[in-house]
Amino acid sequence: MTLTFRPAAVLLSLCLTALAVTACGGGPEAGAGGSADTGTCDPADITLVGQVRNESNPYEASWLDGGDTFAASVGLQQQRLTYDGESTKQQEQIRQLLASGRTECMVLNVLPNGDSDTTPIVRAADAAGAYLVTQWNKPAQLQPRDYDRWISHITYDGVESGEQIAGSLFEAMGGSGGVIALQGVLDTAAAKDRFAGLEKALAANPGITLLDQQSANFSRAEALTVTETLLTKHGDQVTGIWAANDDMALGALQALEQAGRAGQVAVVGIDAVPDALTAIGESRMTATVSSDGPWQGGIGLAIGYCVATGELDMADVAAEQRAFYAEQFLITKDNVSEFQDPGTDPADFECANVFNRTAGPLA
Amino acid sequence: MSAHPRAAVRPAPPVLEVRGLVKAYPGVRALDGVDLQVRRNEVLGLAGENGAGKSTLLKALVGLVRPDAGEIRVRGERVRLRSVQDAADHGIGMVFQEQSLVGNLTAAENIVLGSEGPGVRHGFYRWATMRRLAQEQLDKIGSTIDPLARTDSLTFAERQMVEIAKVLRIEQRTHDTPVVILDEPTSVLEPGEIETLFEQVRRLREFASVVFVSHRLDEVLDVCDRVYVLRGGRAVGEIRPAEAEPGRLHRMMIGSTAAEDHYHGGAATPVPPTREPLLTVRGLTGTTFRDVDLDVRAGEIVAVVGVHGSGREELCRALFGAVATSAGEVLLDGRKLALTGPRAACAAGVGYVPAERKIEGMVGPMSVADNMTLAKQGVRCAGPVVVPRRQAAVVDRWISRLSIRTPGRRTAIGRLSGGNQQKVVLARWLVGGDVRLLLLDHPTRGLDVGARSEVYRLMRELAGNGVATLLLADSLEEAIGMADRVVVMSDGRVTTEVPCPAGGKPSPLDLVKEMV
Amino acid sequence: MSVGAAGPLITLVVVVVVFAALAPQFRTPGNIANILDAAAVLAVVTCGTTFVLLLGSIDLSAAGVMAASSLTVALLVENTRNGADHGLLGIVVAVLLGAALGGLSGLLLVLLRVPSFMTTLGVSAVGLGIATLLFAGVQPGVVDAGLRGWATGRFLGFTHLTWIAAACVLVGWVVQRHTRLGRYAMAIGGGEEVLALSGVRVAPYKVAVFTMAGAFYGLGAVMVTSQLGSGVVQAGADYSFSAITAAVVGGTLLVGGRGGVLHSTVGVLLLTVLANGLVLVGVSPYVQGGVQGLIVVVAVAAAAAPLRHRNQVVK
Amino acid sequence: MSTPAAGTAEPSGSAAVAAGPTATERLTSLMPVLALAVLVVALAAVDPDFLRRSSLMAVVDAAAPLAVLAAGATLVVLCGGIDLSIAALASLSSVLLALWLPGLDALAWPAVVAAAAVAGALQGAAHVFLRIPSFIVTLGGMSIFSSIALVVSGAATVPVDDDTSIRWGFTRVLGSVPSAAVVAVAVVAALALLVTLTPLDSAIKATGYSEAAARLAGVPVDLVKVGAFAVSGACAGLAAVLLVARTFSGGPTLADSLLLPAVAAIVVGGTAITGGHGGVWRTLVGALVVTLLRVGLSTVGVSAAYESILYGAIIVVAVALTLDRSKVLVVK
Repeated sequence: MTLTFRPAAVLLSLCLTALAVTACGGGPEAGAGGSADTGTCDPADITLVGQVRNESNPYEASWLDGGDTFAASVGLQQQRLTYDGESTKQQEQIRQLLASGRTECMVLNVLPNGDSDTTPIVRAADAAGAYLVTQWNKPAQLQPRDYDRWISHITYDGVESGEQIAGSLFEAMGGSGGVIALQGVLDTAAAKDRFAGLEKALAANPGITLLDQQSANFSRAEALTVTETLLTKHGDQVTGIWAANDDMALGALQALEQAGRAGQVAVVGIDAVPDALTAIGESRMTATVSSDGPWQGGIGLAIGYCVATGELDMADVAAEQRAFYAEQFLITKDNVSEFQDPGTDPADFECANVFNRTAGPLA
Repeated sequence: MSAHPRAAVRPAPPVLEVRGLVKAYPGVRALDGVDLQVRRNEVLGLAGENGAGKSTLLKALVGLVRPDAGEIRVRGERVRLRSVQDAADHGIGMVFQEQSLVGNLTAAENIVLGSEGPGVRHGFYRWATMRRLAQEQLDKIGSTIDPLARTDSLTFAERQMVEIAKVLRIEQRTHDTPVVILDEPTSVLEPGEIETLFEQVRRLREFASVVFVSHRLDEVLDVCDRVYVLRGGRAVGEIRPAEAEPGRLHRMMIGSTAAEDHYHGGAATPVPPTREPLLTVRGLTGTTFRDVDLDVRAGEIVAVVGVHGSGREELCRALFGAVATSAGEVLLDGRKLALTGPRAACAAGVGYVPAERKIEGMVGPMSVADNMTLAKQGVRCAGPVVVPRRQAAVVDRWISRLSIRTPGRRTAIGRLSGGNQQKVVLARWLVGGDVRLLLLDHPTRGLDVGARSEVYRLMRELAGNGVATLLLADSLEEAIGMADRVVVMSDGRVTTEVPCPAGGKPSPLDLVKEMV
Repeated sequence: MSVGAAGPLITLVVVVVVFAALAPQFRTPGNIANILDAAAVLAVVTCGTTFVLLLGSIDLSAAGVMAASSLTVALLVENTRNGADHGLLGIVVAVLLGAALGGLSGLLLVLLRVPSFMTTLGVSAVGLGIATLLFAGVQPGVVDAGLRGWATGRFLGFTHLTWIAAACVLVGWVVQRHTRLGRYAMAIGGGEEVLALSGVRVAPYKVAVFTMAGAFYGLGAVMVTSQLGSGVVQAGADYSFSAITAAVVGGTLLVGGRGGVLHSTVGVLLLTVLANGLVLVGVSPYVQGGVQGLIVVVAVAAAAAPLRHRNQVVK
Repeated sequence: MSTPAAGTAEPSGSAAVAAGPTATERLTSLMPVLALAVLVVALAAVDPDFLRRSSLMAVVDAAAPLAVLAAGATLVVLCGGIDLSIAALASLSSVLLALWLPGLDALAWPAVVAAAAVAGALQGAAHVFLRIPSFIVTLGGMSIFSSIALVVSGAATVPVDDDTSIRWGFTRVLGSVPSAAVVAVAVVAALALLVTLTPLDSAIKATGYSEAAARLAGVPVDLVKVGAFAVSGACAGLAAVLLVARTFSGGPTLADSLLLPAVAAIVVGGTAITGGHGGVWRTLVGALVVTLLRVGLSTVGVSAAYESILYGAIIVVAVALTLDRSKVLVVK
């Protein structure tokens, strides 16, 4: 008995020793949420971190590239982090990063996996004193103004974009017909807001009926199968497909092509990924809404950098700039050429201009 | 012993010769300079206890073990055998004790497995050729098995035929008399099947040399032309069955003067027939047995005999709750025994030693101690908590009481020899001190003479202490020798009951008549 | 097909009849073609997984292998990212890459003696890494008309993908039934030690089976790429578990040596029909997964029920 | 019977009363710890800051929910089965906890753990009594739990406004030790004591190594298995409590991604996936190794693509090192 137990005993004692040794090493060194809103960091001491789900989707990859562009413009490097769409992994990464000690001059530009992930990220960053900008997802009641280091939350007005593309869709359909809707990951504000926009548009267009709505989890492959099945179910009644992002819209386009109905059904999406812009240029797709990945990747770091170096005084940041909708544009065949070459404008990242694209405070 | 008819065959030059073979394991010299010769078209017997070096020798002959010294010559030529394939190339093949067939393949595939030859072209099977190849082999031994039947749908005896047919494929490689090794081929066969096997062996002799390994002296003497006796890693003697008498052979095997009839080791006190039965079975019906009535009194050993398919194994398992029953009832000491599962049976004081020791009897990687206390956890606990000291005390006591040879109680049981493993499995039911009925399914299967005697002595001792025993014996002799009564089952029913008092034992032939 | 396949087949028939009764759209010829098209990729992937399961091993590498192969084929045929236009050669390379990654799982299994559960999980991660490297931030869209035609073109009313899948199942069945590789895979699952005693070296066959499985995944990835019109890292995201589920539901047991390609294909059809039918019948998307899980458990339980006995070992 | 342990390779000279594990076996059983140490050293070599107390504590903290999740499932694996539902069950538990916290307050988390235990036991019962392989039962359970979680949450995150009653799951004790780590160690210790101090030890091992033999020795195999699944469920529930405490919300897919890391933690710890051999302590080490790979690699600056490749390679090597092959005859 005693012998078989030995490895276990060794492990236990190792664990306990590790806990004890590290526990005796002094108090917490992470200054908990000081009152210093504006930083005084030497630009060279600043660490820039960009975190998105993965590098295997074009939109998020372009986001990190935008961050790199900004970092290079101030002579720094961006640490690129990805978490494979795993909430737990995202939080672990953030906590691990904040435990490295160099937090006072750290700037984080984070895309939270879901609304629920924003709370722990914000609390951890605030406690460690790192500057944080979040984008897209946050619970409604959680406000940056209640925190010292959470500078800003940037998002696009999902209701508006959902409504805008629905408008184009209905126009392309000639004001009447049947629509199927492909929803995003149901557990995200983006998916819900965009769908709310569609519902708003539907209410204003009695000639259009919503035949069906299914979630395809923002995924191209899932959208393909769901669309195929829904096309069978509703047959020729379907004259329009509303997708909550471009990836799903592209999946739906494939399904239409495979069903031999390409060109007969109007398709819209959101995000303005390159493939979608090409499709719009070729009139295969009707409309999308721009969400500017490279700009998002740069602007979060820029805002944080400006505040951390003191170039931007937190006192000058208005309440409505701490949680705002960024400008977005409806892209159709008419204006698609203006968006085909994505890139960043260095002027956008000047400390005086960082809030230039504000379209309005978060509702 | 009458003169053996085949003893007259003129000795042929050796097809296989072993000289001074040595193989040492740490602490054990398994082969200590073995010499032997196998001649053309003869049946050579190998007899010896487990541990005498039989299995190591066989493994060396088929390339599974590399000897440390000595040489193996095939048709006069010295060879090094590195694998089963190597041995087959030299015309040596073995029918393994645990059957080596793949159940989910057809008989034909098993027969040609590893040497498909023209049966496979460019990686593709040519089923017609495969079938023909297999049929040729089966024809040689006069078997009528369908070559395309799935192997696991065949009976054990049929599978053994398939296996012999498979081994004979080595002829294709050597175009000369092959050597076929049969390792304990009879250990799980029923009497009728054994007779068929012997006919096969005699037939094989026409075109092959056979090495026949068995721990049953009567068999070895019955079927072999010559017998080598192995002891302590050496061939200690060569015997011609014509001159042999079992007593002498037995003495050669164990190297001492043991009682000639080892079944009658202890003085069995007859159990008075008036004593109330401890186990009463009435109208018990399961999938393979019907309407079984059976009584076993305390202190009595009752053997159940029957051919394959008689339903006796299932009956034994049913009494332990391991297979379901559909009707009837079982009383233990007048109280109804719930046949809901092994657990209920254990709690009522029933113990079961399964035939498949390695799979069902013991947990190989677990220690001797844990195997021994597996069924009666109470002996090592104080309340719900395990007390290692208690376990050690109990286990050590039984290790010495049953003279279990083990490096220690914490040694994995899988490392012990078969006999010692079986003693641990038996001890499992004894440690609690509450066992009242023992169901022993082939408790001596695969054990050597010495280990058998010890198991027999233990059974008698337990019976003397009032334990009722239901025995499914390995052979009729064992059943008759050990039992106070023999119950004969046929086709799932109890057909007759034969009393076996010491001094008035029936002969095996009497029983065989009842069985078929 | 043996009696063992009857259970899942009956379940499939029952499910089809139920859906046909509940939803008129279900029984249209268009929907049948649709179901077969939707089942195509899973059928090909399951072919590969089936052979690994026959060995008694398990394969969780489809996700990563398919990701790597998908990006590879998208970058080698005519595409929107680079000037490559290797056509069929690109497809062959992608399948070979799949085979290589599959072979790697097998080699790790036999050389390091690490259980396939872990080697395939590791290889899957490696495949995803390779795919991410190849992706490099810009999605490669497939321009190659031939490859695009796989998904869009039709023959006798069924998409080319459906026919490719049917061919794969046929090839899989022939391999399983009539080649040494297939029969030895069966035998390894039935009794690996026996093969060794018969002088057969099992390691090369194991590696070969994993390699073949990888090739099937590679082909599956090419099919997905054709469907999606671009190389996608998530091409194989859920296929590992779906393929195992399909195989087991169809009667290819995890213990090895039982079942086969045809059994597994029945499982694939069962899963696909369920997914299709539940949407057509209008079951809420939240509940669909649960209903599918429940039916799978019930189907397996029903198939196992007649074979139950008391002392049976179920892992 | 003249030769002891005849015909086997057992050294008969060492006939001590209690011949225990050999030196090699001991070394193998310490391998997980060595692997952990090597990994820490390697990461520290890349980024010396990694050795800071706060960094190490963050790893320990991150590993805690994973360790709790995997510890329960280890029992199922030891019995020879597998539990693929733990992650989905943890997600469901997180939703239930978030929903019940306002009403039940301090009773919410015990209620959730109990509910998860019942869910686990149900799967165990289905496995044992319907004779369905555990792989399939828990695969089905995985999708069923996910569905229930989506339905009861309305497919949305359920925020936790007042987390006072579960704050113990995400705080620091003794200065800077994460409470979650203490919980994890306590859970593992409790399970280990429960197993080693009672006959469960040999019952579980016997079931895992040889179910048939265990059953015929009267071991309550069915009960042991159902119990193992119940414990596995309870641990999933407790892991959910830790996750909710640090996420301040429950989500229907919150813990889904922890399934494969949890299985990896069990195997890297040296527990045989075929059952019988291993232990819960090993899983604790395994969880630390897996967490280092999941989080450590990226935070020391390995890029996403290479992180994935390294993860795959290291995990295979780690298993190759920690697996005690003497106890596993055929590797499938």
